[in-house]
Amino acid sequence: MGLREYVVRRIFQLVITYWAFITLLFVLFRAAPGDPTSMFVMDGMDEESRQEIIADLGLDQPLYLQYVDYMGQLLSGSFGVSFRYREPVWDVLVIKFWNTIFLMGAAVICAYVIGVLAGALLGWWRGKRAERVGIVAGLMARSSPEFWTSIIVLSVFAFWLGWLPSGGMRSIGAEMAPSFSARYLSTDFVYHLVLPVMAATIYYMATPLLLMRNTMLDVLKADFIEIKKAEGLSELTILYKHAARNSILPVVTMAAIVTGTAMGGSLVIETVFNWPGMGREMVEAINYNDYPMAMGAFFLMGSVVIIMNFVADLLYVYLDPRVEYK
Amino acid sequence: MSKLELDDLRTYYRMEEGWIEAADGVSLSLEANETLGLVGESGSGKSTVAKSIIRLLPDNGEIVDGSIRFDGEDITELSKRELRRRIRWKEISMIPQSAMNGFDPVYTVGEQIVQAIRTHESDVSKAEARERTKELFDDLGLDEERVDDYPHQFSGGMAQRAMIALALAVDPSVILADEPTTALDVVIQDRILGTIKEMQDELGTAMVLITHDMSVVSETCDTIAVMYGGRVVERADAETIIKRPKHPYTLGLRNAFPDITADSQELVSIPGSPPDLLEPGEGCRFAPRCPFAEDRCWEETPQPETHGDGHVVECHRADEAEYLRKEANRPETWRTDD
Amino acid sequence: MSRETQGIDSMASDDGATERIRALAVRTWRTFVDVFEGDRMGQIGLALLLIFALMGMFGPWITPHDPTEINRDDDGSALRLEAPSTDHYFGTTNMGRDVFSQVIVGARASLIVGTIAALIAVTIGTNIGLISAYYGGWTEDVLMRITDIAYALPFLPFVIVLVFLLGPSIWSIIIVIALLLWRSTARVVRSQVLSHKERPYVESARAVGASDLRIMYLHILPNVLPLAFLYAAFSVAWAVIAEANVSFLGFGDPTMISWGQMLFEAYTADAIRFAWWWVVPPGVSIMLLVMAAFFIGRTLERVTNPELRHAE
Amino acid sequence: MSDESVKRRDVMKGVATVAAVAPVATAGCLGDDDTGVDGEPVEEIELIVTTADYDPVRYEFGQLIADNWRELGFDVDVNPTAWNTIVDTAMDQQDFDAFTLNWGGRAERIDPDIFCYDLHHSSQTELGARNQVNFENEEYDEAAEAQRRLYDDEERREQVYRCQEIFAEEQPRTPIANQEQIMPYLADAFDEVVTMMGEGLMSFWTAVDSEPAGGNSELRLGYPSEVNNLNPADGQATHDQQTMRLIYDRLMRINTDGVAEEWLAESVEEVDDTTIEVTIRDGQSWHDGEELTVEDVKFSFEYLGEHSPVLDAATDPVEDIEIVGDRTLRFDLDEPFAPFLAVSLGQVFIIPEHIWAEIPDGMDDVNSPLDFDNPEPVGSGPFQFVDWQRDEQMVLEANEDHFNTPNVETMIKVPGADMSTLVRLLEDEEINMIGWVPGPDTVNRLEEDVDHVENSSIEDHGWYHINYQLERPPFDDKDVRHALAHAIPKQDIVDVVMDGMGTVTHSQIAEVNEFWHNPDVMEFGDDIDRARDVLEEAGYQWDDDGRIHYPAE
Repeated sequence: MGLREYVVRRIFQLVITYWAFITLLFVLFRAAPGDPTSMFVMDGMDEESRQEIIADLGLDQPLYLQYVDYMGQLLSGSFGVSFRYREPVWDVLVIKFWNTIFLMGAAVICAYVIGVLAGALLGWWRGKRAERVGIVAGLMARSSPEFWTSIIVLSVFAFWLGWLPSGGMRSIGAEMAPSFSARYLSTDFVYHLVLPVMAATIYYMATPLLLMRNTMLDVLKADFIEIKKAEGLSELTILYKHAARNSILPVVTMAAIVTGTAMGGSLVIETVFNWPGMGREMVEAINYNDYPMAMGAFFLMGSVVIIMNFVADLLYVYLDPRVEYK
Repeated sequence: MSKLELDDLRTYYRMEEGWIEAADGVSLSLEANETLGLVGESGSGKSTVAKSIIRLLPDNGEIVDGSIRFDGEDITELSKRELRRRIRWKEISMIPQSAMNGFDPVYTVGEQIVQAIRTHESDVSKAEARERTKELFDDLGLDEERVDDYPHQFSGGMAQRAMIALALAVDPSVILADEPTTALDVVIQDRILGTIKEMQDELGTAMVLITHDMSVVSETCDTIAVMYGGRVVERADAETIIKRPKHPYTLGLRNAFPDITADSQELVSIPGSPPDLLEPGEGCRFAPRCPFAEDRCWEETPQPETHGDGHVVECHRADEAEYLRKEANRPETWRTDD
Repeated sequence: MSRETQGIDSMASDDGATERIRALAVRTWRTFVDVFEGDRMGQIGLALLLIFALMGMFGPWITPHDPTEINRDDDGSALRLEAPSTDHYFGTTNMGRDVFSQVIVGARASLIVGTIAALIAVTIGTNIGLISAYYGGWTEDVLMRITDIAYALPFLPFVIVLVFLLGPSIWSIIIVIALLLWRSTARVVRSQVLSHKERPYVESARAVGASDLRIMYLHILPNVLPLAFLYAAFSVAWAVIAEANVSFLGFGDPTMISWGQMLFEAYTADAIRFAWWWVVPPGVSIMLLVMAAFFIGRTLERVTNPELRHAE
Repeated sequence: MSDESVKRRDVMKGVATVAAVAPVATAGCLGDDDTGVDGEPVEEIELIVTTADYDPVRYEFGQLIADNWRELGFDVDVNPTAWNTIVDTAMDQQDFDAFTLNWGGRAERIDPDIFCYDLHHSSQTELGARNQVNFENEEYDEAAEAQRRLYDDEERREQVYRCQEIFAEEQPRTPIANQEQIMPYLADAFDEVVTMMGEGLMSFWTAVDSEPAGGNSELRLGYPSEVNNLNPADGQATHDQQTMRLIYDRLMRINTDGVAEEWLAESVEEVDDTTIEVTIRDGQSWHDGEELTVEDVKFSFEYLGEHSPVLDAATDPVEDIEIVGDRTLRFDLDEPFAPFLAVSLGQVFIIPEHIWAEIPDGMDDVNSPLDFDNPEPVGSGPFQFVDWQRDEQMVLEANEDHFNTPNVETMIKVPGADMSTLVRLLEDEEINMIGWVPGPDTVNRLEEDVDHVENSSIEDHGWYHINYQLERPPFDDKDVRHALAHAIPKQDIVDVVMDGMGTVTHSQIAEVNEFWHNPDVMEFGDDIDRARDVLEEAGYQWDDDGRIHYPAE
């Protein structure tokens, strides 16, 4: 099978997966109890008004009509209007999406860079005390849920040392930068980014670290490593240019899964660090029964995962010249 | 002064249960341009010897005694750094058993040879190194264009040629060839061995050819050393070993391969399995499998003794060689009771 | 040939089945013992798990205080945020509840979620892997597409949405976690079964006319069980973390004390700033329990992958 | 009184029938000899409380109450329930035995009408309405209706007092406590901080009248959730309204004393019982520079009356609006409605006709006014909208042309994911005020350890209470309600659960709401022995296990 055919087939699978995912979303949220008005009953709304709002949101329509509506909306690139914000979901999420991507993207990249490099080193140090310590540290990091690492880094770097801000994405009152790049490249932004990224990195690092070490053990047994040593190459060259490069395939495939975990982790990290992202929005949307918003956030998170899976598959082909397209 | 001289080399592996005496008192020497065949079953310690020379022992392996002299200098004393910069590949390179696995699968063969050249000759530019690689390919009968191919795109034989190109890339004085042809079919084996020989003559490189295959060494080598259970049981020039071996193990090995002598038509293998080298204690290590073993063979370790011109044998009954040879030619000798 | 390459099966006849399974059990048990004997981390994992299991089982009887009771001093006012003392080993919460007792009782929620969710997930995953690999064709296509879709769902958001829909109870948390967690088991079991499917013992079983079910569950399954155990250990770890996350976000079972819930309460009461004793014990407990599962998993990995046994 | 007792007897008969039918089959073995009492055991009581994370106070006092009730021999099952579910089942479907609730003290609720009429009048008992407990009492209804008709505050107060008396005597709900609203701010940032009952630092007057200290010109107000939207027709959430009232004016405002005073209206005159004449201030303009006219006011009442579900109730009494002068208009009411000034004029936003007349018809993709997200609200209020980055900050700027220009130049509203992130921001001096009550422990810590933070404090007129489903036994028996109320450890709840930051209450009108609060009603609570006596006198009995039984027939 040629590369092109492989890609086409993979895209076809992508479409199927997407459709199933979207339908599942619909089913999930329409089965949900409560409606968006229940949060505000105590604020002074009466029953008649509630019914009015429910009708206004189209929630009194038969389910199949709602489904058709929903698919039509999605195809035209709309997530509908937020029950809570009265604003198109996409308009709200487009900003938060990037906020989350910058946060979790930075975390996953840091986790991968550190995890892969350190994991390779652990493999190289097979049998040494340092390896043992590294493994235990890795397992410890992986055993600490994000909120726990968040609480720890927060206590140390924000409360105790006072080096870094304890939350938020920007200093309050700062003028809102008009351009995309100015928003995300300012020192203020980076200053606020460090702590949540650190908390997330500690957790996500463990997977590439341990996986890298495991595959390294296999690769290090390969003949060519011995030859490279015999060639007189430096240890660093062998470790990173050859051994690590050969071990990275499964780790790359795992990236899609780590990204998925990170999307979920954004719920926790963003809540603890008061980060205006998609994850926090999603938690709030659920609490407020704002289904279009929760669906939109869920959809975007799922999309990131689906696309990462797709990219990982293609990357796999690129990274391993031996791979056959099947 | 020999190019490479091993004196009483002892390389052991540390295990939880004790030491594995993988190479136990190995003495060998190799002159410039000479080819030494190191023959033995798997587990005989021949690979351990090769790995000791280039110091690629696993973490639990240790040269506990003896010396390895290269141009008179004991390279067991060298630091890793010196070893890497002065000895490895520049002086001693190697050809592994399976060339396909000897190359990193994710880089082209050319890239890897260029890297080897530039590691040791830092003044060579990438382009120059690439030119040299192409020349080597040409010399070895490979299409120049194939330097840009990945290892998996080569056939076994071609990969082995490419490996030879890699081994010769920085013009070493010794090549350790560890079973360089076992993975290939017979016709290609011959061709590859021919090529190696040719290149070796042309460049004046010495070679240690490690194999379990008597027929290979008989054609290629100047001298042959036969290893069993971590010891060199017999060594001499090729002709002597082929025609007039004295050690029962060599006799047995001879029977296991065709075309070495016309004497025996039937291929007979040596019954039993290689010895356990975990602290083996006294006694000849071949005794359990030797059809000629006597009581003393079980009790005393035979020491190397020279019989004639450089013919060194470790056997209590080496003096009875004529008789042993005759007996050994009879297949029944090697049959066990069942 | 080693056991791993050959498959634990040479008899295809009916009368051998029970005996074979008994032999397999004995052998597997021995391997487990062997592997754990040589592995400090695995032993630590088992020890920790045992401690937590005891806490989970006997928690309500061994707590020094009722974990939901508001402790008061002599004049009736609540002992709020008492630092650790001999009376309250881990101090008290802002409502004067005994943290130590809560930690002990909290083990139960984590253990229930961890073990049951993992069990369900691995059962589903193993079956899907087994069936899809064994039958191949469209069965495999469909099942693997479903697995792909399961992989497309971001774990925590999915769990939270579903727990919200099903109502916040420990059982819905378990079901929802299991509903996604099977995916990794399905994939690895499938690839393992694919390799077993072609082996001689399966062929011969088929030759003597064993039914598909029989071949799948009596012949192939025992060979992939160690792998299933391994994934069960990992699943326990993931499930415990998931439960903690769900509770921390406030979607946990409100009628049950769990470590995640304790941390959530401590966090929202801002206790990180003034009552470390309320924050550290549940956090460390989660970490230790999950670590125990990972340690055990690592050791089990050597049962399934003998190469690793020699590598270290 | 006699009507009531008749009714109760009917209900009791019903219960007795049920009780007689159900256990008849087992009567033989479960006979009186076994239990030593005659009546049937009282049913299990399910006490629904919020989850600990939604509101720890309600969750906690639910447990304390249950403990005491159990001591009385009741079988109590405490059921922490998600807020959504409470709304659906308990509040909408009225499907509950007892549940805990808190009416927050909003400025509009200082007027006693909602707590007297909406919550307890017998006309409000249908599903979804606010008299979920099904309290029906003719005498009470009379008083509740009367207070609506009386424009004279003194006369009206008498009726409000009467409502409170009957309410206390009947105990359809047991008030427990008013929370003390302690909200922190940065001491250095303000010379004077204005606070208000029920709303604390979230009040309108805090934003407008607080005096910033030299060098500071900003009010940075943190709140633990984000504004949903700034659509004056929507505004379901209190927080939305609290934000919009800074941008949009109202004709009246409720001042810090809880009294409605003229705001955009220059004068308000009761022409007669059902006619109110309002004259608006001269020379007011919208934030976009357009002049604010009396037509805008008329439009606002009509438009919001038609489209806004939330302001529906406020505009309901209005039958007709008539413009009678350049700045004057008349509201004709269907019937006399005393709370009109506070509840209606004080609540309906005045919105610009030149913008809202186009909505939804002039917009693409907007089907109803509720769908409009109103991205750049134009009002006439003391603050004008500048910018909003959702979940980061909302920037408002003082309207220099307003008749009551705020003392700060800028107001930044900062949402937090939760209280702890806000307290962190306050300590880091990123914000200088929080409009929500932190937990007691945080309050103590801020008080003791953090020098630059000060706490403002005021009582809430909102009330924590417990509701009984009067249609279900045993709550249909007033004696039981009395006993249950006596058994509630109100003081303990304030001391332990609220760490002293609250006040025990016995009425639906809080003490802090001085003018309307009736200090002289029946008091319950903190007396288990009395509770037992009440039950005993009513003929209830306890079996050997201590379980309570209905009186013998």
